[in-house]
Amino acid sequence: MYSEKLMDHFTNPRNVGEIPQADGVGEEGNPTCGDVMKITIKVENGRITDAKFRTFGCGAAIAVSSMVTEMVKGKTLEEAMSITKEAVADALGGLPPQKMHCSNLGADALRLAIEDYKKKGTAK
Amino acid sequence: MYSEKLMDHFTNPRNVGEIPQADGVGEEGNPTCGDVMKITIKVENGRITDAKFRTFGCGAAIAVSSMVTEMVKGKTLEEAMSITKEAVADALGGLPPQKMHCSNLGADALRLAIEDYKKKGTAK
Amino acid sequence: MGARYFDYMATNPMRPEVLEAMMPFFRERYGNPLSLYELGQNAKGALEEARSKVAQLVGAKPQEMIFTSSGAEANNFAIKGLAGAHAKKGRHIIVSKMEHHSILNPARALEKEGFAVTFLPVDKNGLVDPAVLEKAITNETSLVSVIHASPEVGTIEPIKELAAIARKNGALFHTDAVASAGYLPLDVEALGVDAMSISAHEFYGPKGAAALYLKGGTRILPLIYGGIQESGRRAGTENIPAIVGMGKAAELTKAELPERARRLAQMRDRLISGVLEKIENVYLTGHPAQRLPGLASFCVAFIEGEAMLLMLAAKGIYAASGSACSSKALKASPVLLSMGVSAQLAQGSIVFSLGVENTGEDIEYALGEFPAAVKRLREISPYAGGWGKVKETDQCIPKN
Amino acid sequence: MGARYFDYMATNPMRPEVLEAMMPFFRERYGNPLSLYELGQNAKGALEEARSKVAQLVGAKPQEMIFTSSGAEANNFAIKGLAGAHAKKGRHIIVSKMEHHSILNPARALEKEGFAVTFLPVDKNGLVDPAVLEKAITNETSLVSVIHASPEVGTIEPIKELAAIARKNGALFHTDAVASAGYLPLDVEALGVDAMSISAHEFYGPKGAAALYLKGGTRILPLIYGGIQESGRRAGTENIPAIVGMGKAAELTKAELPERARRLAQMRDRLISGVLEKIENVYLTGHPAQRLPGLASFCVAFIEGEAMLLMLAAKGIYAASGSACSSKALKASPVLLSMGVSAQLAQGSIVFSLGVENTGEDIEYALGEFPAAVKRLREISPYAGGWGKVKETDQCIPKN
Ligand SMILES: Cc1ncc(COP(=O)(O)O)c(C=O)c1O
Ligand SMILES: Cc1ncc(COP(=O)(O)O)c(C=O)c1O
Repeated sequence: MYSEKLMDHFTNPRNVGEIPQADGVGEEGNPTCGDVMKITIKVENGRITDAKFRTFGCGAAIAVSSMVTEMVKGKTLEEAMSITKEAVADALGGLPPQKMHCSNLGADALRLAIEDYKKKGTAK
Repeated sequence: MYSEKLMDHFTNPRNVGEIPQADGVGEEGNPTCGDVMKITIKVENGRITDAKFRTFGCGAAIAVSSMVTEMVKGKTLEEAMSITKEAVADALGGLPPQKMHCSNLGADALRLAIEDYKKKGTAK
Repeated sequence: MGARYFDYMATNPMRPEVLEAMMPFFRERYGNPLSLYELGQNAKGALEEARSKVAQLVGAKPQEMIFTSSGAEANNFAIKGLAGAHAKKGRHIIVSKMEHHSILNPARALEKEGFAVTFLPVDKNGLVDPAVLEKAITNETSLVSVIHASPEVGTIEPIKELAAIARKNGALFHTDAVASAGYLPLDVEALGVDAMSISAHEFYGPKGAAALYLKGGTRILPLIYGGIQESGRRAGTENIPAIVGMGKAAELTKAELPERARRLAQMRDRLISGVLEKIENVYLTGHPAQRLPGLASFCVAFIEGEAMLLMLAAKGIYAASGSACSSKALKASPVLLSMGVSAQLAQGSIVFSLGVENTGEDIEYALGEFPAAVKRLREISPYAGGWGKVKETDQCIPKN
Repeated sequence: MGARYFDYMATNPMRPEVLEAMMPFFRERYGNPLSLYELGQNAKGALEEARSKVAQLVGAKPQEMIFTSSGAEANNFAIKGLAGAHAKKGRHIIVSKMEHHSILNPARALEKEGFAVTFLPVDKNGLVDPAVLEKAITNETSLVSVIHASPEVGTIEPIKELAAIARKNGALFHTDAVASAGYLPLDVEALGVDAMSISAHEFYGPKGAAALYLKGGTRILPLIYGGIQESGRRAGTENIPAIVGMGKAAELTKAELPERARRLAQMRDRLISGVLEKIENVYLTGHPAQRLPGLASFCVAFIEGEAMLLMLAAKGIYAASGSACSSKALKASPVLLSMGVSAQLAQGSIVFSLGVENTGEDIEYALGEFPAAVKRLREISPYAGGWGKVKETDQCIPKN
């Protein structure tokens, strides 16, 4: 069902945790639906220097979170904003159709974290 | 499906044929239904001394005809009239339920032959 | 078994390669395809591999094949499921009089539920005339189902022409190809059908596996509701060993079909000409040319089918009869009657269906024994000299 | 397979004796039971012998058992066939919220056809209260169907009491015993049911064979119409190898049941107490005592079921989750929700179903690995410290 790449990100998830005093926080999903992703990012000079996640969800959700946090590191905010669910799924070697919503969640949580950073920036 | 006894009467039917100048002739059934039995009998002093058959029909129909003609030989007319379809079926070691109508036909054809004899007798 | 089997239309012995393919799935690879651990995913992989092999046999895409447990289930699924899902178009369906019980009886069940059903007549060779379909079809017709080839008389129907008429009228077209798969090349695209039933045990595959081809995008109501197996269209834990066997049987059939058909047609022709030559008052049933390779079907006058079968079985010849000896009503075969065969002649139906294990020697053996069996039974029959005063009656009303 | 299988409710590996019993029927004794020559009659004999063995497993008469291809088919047959045949009594049926999809979904299909369907609520242990049935049943109720035991939470329903209420009200009573056969003694007379479904692959028999017990004299509409197989109630060439295997599996089960159940209950109890002891915030689901031997089911807070399954699978532990990871909607298990489990907790469902091949050592291995897997996932979860501000919502509306 799952690719080797995905299983690797599930069994050895990268970037698990929460960045203390994160620059941006994004949370998407609902535990009653079975998936919640919380992504925290650190931003320096318009670039994401660190990203961590905590996820409640299935294997695909955890792997997506791991992959998304890997993918964004070192990217500019614009580059990060343009990461699509397809790009995440591809990076994991594909997702079964019924799991595509997980990569959606990952991209959404990331976007929310970036928006949160921007909002805070504006507020400062 | 069929007992050994029945198969014996089917593969080696007794009394096949037609008695010339028979004393009684009975025919029952319809080829469009798949079964026709024609029984001819010879009667002497109120006893059936010979019986023959010709049958169009399934294995059970042929075996029933063979058995009925065997059973009546030497019997008085009353005894012969009282041969039931169950007696014929039993003598063959039983019949499958969907074939019970065959023993019916056998008993009926015999009865018609006896009635034919009696009618002829009355007519004489 | 010293016997010679001439009843391949009843069922086939499985090919050894098929059994071999199935074996690992009984005790080792026994997982449920819905389970996400390796044992389950392994079963899922085998399921999908089999699906694509079966699809190839009929020229379909894998996702267009829905596995069922039997040809009868596939036929019921098609008739009830398509008529049910497309009732908005209209509540009229058309089936031919050549159909198998597993088409006729669900059609009759729909009739009781208020559907109108037309039973298309056939000509003396068992052919459905496209012009007759053209007349019967209406705006309300949602579904037409015509058998691909008859297991009883061998006639191959003009499916392509019939399907085109259905399409033109916006009706779906299903064909029961259970008797054809294994004997005739099948191509759903070339035929232009929307649905097609095939059954593995008719082409040296296992009992318990069959399939309905359903053209992509065609709506159908499930016959068996429940879980998400078969994309939610057929519930029940998949019978993986049987499905894997069906895949293997499909693969073998696809590869061997032309040679199989050539051999069978040769043996069939020898059997037909031998029987017609050696026995008087015997009639070939079905179309003389447009017929299944391997199917030799006759009506023998003045005697009855079951008695012939028993007589032949005693000589180690296993054949079948359309005289419906297995049916309780003991009525003559509806297929033969619909072709205009008289009820009494229809009683003398006998069908030899040949398969890969038959040899020319089997045919010669049958040709030696069959005339003797007929002679024997005619000696017993009151009609040895002819039907005499028997009148044609349309129907037999059993006495008890 | 070094793996330890704890998913016997998904399917079982066949017993070697079962495969052995089946083997001759694939290639040698391949006849069709409707054929009257020896090869066919031999198959017929095997069919009837299997029927009587399967009947004995549930205390029925052989002629009361109708073979089907799966438990799902038997359930659909019962629901649609009995509701359809007894619609004159009324067009109301009752099923419980504990039912398998293959009961719920045909019931919903009947609803679309104009039947009224009551879905009986259950208590927090998953029990159907007879008083609740008493209130729901009316003069119009033709059929009540309640699962014998749940494969998801193990709860055994008070079938005898429920069936008595149905009888008193002139309604038929069906029970889905697919998850029970093989684990619990079944006696249709003692239970007082009119119909019961069982499936061979749940008691070490083959896939492709199952049966509906139908009390003598009870009318039913076929689900699969066609020929005269199964006394005209289920058409399709009989899957003799699978049916023979089911007979053998029934025979073994009948003989071994008490000892099997004793062993399984022991292992189950050890697993349950171990899990509850070693893991915090974990809840046993289903009835604490009145439950299937061999079924240990839990909800683990703060993490999700599929992730647990994958984590365990990586350690060679094969279990299942009621969190419906296989379902496209990704909704929480309806059974758990109907028992009042919150939607987020229901996501953490995990089910270990034990079988004859499990050993005490398997249990200890699972008890070693399971807490570690939970710990791992909780480290990843945002809810490690509790649900926090999550509100109970009745339903999850997926975003896309
Ligand atoms: C309670 C219950 N009913 C019905 C079924 C369906 O049976 P089958 O898998 O034979 O279709 C299952 C399947 O596991 C089940 O657990
Ligand atoms: C033409 C045709 N359709 C359907 C069937 C039923 O198929 P199955 O035996 O797989 O149920 C048969 C059976 O022999 C058949 O010949």
